[in-house]
Amino acid sequence: MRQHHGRDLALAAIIGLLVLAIGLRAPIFLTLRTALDVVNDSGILVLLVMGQMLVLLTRGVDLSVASTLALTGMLCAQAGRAWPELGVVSLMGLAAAIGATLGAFNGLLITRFQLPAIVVTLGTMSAYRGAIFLVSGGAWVNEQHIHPAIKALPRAEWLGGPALGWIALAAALATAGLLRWRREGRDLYAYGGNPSAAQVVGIPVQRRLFMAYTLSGLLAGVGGLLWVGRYAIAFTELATGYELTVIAACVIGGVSIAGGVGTVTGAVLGVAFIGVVNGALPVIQVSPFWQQAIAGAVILTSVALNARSGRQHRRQILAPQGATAATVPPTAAASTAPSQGAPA
Amino acid sequence: ADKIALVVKSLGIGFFDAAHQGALEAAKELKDVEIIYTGPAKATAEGQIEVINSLIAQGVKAIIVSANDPDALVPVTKKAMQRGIKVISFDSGIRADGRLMHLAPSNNAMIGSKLVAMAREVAPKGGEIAVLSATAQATNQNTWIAEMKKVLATAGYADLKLVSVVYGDDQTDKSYREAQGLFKSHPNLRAIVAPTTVGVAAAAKAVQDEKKVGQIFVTGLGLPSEMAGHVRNGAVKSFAIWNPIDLGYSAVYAAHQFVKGTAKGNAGETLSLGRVGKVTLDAGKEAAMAEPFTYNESNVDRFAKIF
Amino acid sequence: MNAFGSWERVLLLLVIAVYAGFGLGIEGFASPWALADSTTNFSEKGLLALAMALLIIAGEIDLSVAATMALCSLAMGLAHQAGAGLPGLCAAAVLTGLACGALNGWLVTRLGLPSIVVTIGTLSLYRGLALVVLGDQAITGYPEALSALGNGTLADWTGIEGLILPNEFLVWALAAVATGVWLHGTLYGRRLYALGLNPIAARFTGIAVQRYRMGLFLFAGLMAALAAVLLTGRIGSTRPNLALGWELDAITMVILGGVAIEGGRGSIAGTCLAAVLLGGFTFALGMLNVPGIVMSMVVGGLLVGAMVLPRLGALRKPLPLRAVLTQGRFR
Amino acid sequence: MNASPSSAPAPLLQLRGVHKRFGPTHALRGVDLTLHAGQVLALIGENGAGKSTLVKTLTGVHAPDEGSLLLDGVTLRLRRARDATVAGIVAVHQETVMFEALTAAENIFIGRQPLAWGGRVDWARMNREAQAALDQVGAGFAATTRVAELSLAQRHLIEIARALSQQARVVILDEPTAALSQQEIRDFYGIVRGLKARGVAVLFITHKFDEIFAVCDDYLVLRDGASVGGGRVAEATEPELVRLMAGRAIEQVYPAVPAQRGPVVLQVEGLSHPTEFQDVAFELRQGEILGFYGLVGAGRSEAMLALMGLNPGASGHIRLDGRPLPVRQPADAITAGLVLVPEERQRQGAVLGLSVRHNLTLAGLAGLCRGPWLSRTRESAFAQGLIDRLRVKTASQDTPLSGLSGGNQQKVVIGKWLGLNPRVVILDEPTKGIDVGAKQAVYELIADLVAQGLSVILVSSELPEVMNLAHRVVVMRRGRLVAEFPREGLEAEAVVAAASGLQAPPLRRAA
Ligand SMILES: Nc1ncnc2c1ncn2[C@@H]1O[C@H](COP(=O)(O)OP(=O)(O)OP(=O)(O)O)[C@@H](O)[C@H]1O
Ligand SMILES: Nc1ncnc2c1ncn2[C@@H]1O[C@H](COP(=O)(O)OP(=O)(O)OP(=O)(O)O)[C@@H](O)[C@H]1O
Ligand SMILES: [Mg+2]
Ligand SMILES: [Mg+2]
Repeated sequence: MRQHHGRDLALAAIIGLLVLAIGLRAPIFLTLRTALDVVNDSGILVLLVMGQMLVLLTRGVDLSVASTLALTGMLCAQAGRAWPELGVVSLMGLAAAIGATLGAFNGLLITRFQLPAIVVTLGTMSAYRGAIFLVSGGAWVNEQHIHPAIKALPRAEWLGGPALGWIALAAALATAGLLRWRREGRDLYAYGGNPSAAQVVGIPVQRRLFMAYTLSGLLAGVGGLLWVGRYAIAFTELATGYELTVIAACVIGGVSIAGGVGTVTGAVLGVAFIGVVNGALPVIQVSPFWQQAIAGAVILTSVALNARSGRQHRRQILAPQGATAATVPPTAAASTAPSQGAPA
Repeated sequence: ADKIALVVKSLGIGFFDAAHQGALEAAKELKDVEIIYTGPAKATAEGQIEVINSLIAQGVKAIIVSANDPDALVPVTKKAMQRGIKVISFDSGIRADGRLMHLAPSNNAMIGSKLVAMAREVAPKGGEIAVLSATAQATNQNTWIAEMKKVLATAGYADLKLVSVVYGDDQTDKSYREAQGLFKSHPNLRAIVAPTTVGVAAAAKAVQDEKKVGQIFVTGLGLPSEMAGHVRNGAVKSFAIWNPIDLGYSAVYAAHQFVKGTAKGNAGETLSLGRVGKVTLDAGKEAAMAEPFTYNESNVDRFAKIF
Repeated sequence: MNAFGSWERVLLLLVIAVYAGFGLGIEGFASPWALADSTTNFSEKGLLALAMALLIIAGEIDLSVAATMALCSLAMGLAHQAGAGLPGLCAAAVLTGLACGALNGWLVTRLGLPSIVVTIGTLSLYRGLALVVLGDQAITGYPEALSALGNGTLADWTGIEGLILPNEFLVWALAAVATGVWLHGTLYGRRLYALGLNPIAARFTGIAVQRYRMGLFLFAGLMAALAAVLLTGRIGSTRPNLALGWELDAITMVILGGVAIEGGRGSIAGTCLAAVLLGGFTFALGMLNVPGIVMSMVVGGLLVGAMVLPRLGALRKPLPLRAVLTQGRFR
Repeated sequence: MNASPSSAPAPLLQLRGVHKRFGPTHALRGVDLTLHAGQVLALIGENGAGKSTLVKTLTGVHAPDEGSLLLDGVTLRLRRARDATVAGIVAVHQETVMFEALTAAENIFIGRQPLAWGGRVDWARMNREAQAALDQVGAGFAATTRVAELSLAQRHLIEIARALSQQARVVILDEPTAALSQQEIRDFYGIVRGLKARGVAVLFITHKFDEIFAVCDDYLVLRDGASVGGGRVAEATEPELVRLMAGRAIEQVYPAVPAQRGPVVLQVEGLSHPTEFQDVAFELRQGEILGFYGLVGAGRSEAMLALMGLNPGASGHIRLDGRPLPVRQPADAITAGLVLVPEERQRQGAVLGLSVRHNLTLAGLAGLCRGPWLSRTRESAFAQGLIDRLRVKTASQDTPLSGLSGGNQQKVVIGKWLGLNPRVVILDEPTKGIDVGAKQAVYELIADLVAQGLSVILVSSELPEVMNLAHRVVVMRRGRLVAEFPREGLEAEAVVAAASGLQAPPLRRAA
């Protein structure tokens, strides 16, 4: 874990420098307003990244998050339109339940049938997306039909801070707590580090995997409700391709695709990095055509740096430098101390 | 009944759904017409080609398409025409050699000047305006932006300054972020012109969330049903759109005349479009319908119920 | 490792069932014209799938293939603007494809990065570069020769009327046979399986692991270039969003074809059958006017179903298909 | 056929008629076993006899197809690994079961961490208790150390500490000493005796006879999945055990090695690596076996990898038949006739998912092809030849290698090189974890090879092996060659002393 601190600090420093550099070009970027925008913009991403991180820790991947988000968002928007009397709590509960169900379905396929996660979620990514079209008939749910409670939620201010920020913080803290203080969380690290060993020491592997996918779905579902509220619209193509952003944030944040490695701090920093870059590009008026290329370059650089820092140090078999001088080298010892007697 | 296919950029877009309504209306009037409403999963030319291939195999009588790429569809629509299928484009056109006619919802110059006029309405004393477009490749968007620039260059608009063109890729979150970016980089911004339905809604939402209602106005092309809320809360004073129902309706009428052989697709030819009236093909075998219709507080709620 | 195992047999039955079923059920599906057209639904994607199959068998993956196609097409566009003819266009595409593959390969072999992460990055990068260069423009007006290549059929150059198989299909079929023979008939192919199953042991056995990996990424670049030439010829236009999302279609073909995502198992025959199956199936759904998004939903379900079904059989007591299915590659 | 201890009333653990099949393999055929409190029972048998499978059924990893398990005379059904732990049956498995990214303490308590209020993991208590368990097994490192930083032997200690800390009533040790040094093994005996004294029943699986005689009370022999004999260790002799295991008598474990040696084949000079070894230099003659002895972690394996071009960062000069041999990658060495049977069989040597045939032909594939084309007939003939020659126990050539027992896997891994007719074979711990019968086969193979004029480098941590086979023995310690002994007059004490650095004997070059 100690190595990770170094990595997180480096990433935080890079983000800091980036903010300063952007601020030099466009001072408006250094305002509180911008900070709030970045927080608001990153809030939903944090939710999804937390879920994805749990899954990545188990050597899996959840490609269906964006579709889960959109399907849940659409269903909640429709529920809100159909039953205006629903309150924010029940809507939130509904979103969590729908998301968790979709995630659990992934988990079921993966654990019950022992299928590779990447294939299962690739399939459900299309399937959930298609389901949105089926339930909505391709029609949009427009601003005036979005339930006011849904719309109000992402814009609310709690304790003087943006609600999205608080929700993201809560999700991050809950995930951190799970990973640090609960057996279930520790088991995820163990399973990701060595799946067969986890089986042998008696970790209920299937249940843990199921949990990871269910939580990923649940968080994506809540994210869907917030997304629909924030942009006040729901339609089939909502958040297409967002799963790549989610995975990119994890990767930049040092969560290993190979499983077993990653911290909440790192992942949140990964989100912050993406948030800053996304927020800055329009402000410093980089040609919009450059944005995607820059995103790709950032991902590549960060994984390359990751690999560099994470490379296993090899063991030191030879006595370390200083020590060699103290112990007489064997050849020298042999020539200076023949009296110790030859074998035989 | 003759099968006439309406191929749209991708399914799930309110504008095209409304056009579908109009098409159905026309089919009902024409009696012996059956409408197939279809489109690819993603708004790409490759997807539309697959769709058109299967329409050819079905033996439809006519294909009406809104193209994701004016050139890419030409080979396949040529193939369709060789096999006796009448192909016309509507909304977003195909290159002239790949279709019999193009029915433009409105003419590009009209749209350009309409957009500028609406911007002028919220910035009577001049000021900075910006454009929030869809994807950088969208042909119609780019044509309209070019037309806007032409109008802005004329004498009466010297005080309206187009400071930026940004692209929201027809994604809600990106459009929203681009709008926020505009607020920051152009503190004196007066209006955002978004000639795309996703963009105009997202920008209006951003204005509202950033509490800039009354300071920055959003205008552009949008559907009444999608924009009604934003007009009510003041982020949008007015916006425009041609009538998609009429567009779909007219396209089917036009296609039907090709199927019946009464239209040939020669320059100067006049086609009758049922209740909408008549259009005449210009040299490029294009026909434009009317100027876009403007919606504001006074009429938006009425139309929101329709499309 | 088997070139034609039990899963391939199941696929073959499914292909026959789909074509026979829809041929009888949908008027016009069985016409030669429709069948020829239906091949365009999978031919270019099938080229990507061939490379993807090799990569996945060897334990790698390339998500950037479709983005590479966009970049190849862009290179063709630039070459065209510089006045190059057909050979020049092809050369530009191939060089670009190889360059993209080489960058992927370099990042994977030199820096030791997992290919899934690398190619998520290069997917963005390559598409982004196409966007940077093209911006809001499209490149069109390609020479007639290219269009003839992309829209021609066997009849055009053999002169025999009625041979309406599209060039795309022919190129794909040839590439498939060559790849299949290489994978299943030569020692190189065998080594690929060893590499996918245990790269460390493979290296200890003297197999030049990194060279194979690099070669596979180059091959993926080459196939992307080939697909780009054909597609650009077919549609006569280059845009940054060319072939958007095709990498997923290619992966779907490969997985449905019985290649194990964790590497070391699968066949080219399976991949090809899956390509034909998906192509025919989507074409038929298209003729039934099923919306594209629903189609991709069905394909997604098919992908999961194809993997679940054999296991359902294994969990419950004997199902009729069980014997065939459980011996398949999904174990 | 039960091991019956002298004085014990009710058995603690009983297995009755346990059967287990893996597809066509009948791994256990009605095994009976009785274990009493305070008894140390040696479970022995050839590779593939079913020992590890038995352990896995005892610990809930595999469910038996037939038969029952009784604890305190009560039938117990183990559905998962947890159930066994809860019942007090814990195992130290043959493969290390470790989580490298976690600390030693977490590795000991994974899945059963002590909890504080609210179900929180109680880290402080966990670290404390883990430290106590580690101290008990004499591990000299902190419980908060990450496993990635620990050596193989230290990892084994963690596993043992894990078993100890579970308040186990039955402890199963599946070849626990395979990776331990001499000193650590002696400490380990102390631990086993401590368990026995506390009334814990111990099931001890090993291929080393000295261990059986050192710590076990009784023995039970498995052959082909069935128990074929048992009794008190005190009354048994080594040849008897061997006969029971193999079903035949094995008189001579170590074959006679021809004494004559030819000219120098391989010359290594100044082989160095920044952190791992320095100035390794030796010569190898034709028909010679050169023993490389040292304690685990001495750097022998690393040096051998460097010879094969598998250790980036290493430098040095290699000459084969007097000509410089630039080795940049394994293929260079292999084409020149230098091959390596690596230490970590499963990770480095075997392609478990590939069939036996394809593993055997993997290295020599080019020679079995017509041009680039594979030839099925040549391949299977070649594979069958090796299977017969090495007596590989496999259902068929098409069985995946994962379906073979450890020893048979090792035979396949060695076998794949033989078709290449190499000049020099490096064997790194070739008999790690394989039974006497298989060991003897490997030794005979080695003798065979040198008789045919090949040269062998035998890296081994088993002193008897090195002493009985090698023409010369070199000793490595902490990355350096520290001594060299000719075969005649070789003394175990001197070799061990050199390896452990107790004294520094003079470096003698045997001509
Ligand atoms: N998971 C499995 N699948 C198929 N066959 C297996 C499996 N595990 C063990 N076997 C087979 O069961 C038999 C017994 O193997 P086991 O590992 O128990 O032997 P062992 O006595 O522990 O040998 P060793 O001393 O080499 O460790 C072998 O023939 C082996 O091939
Ligand atoms: N700290 C460690 N971390 C990981 N692996 C280790 C560690 N210590 C030892 N090993 C493993 O033990 C093996 C033996 O180490 P090394 O090659 O340095 O010494 P050796 O003299 O060859 O010992 P051996 O008797 O095991 O062959 C290595 O190949 C390595 O896989
Ligand atoms: Mg064993
Ligand atoms: Mg070693």
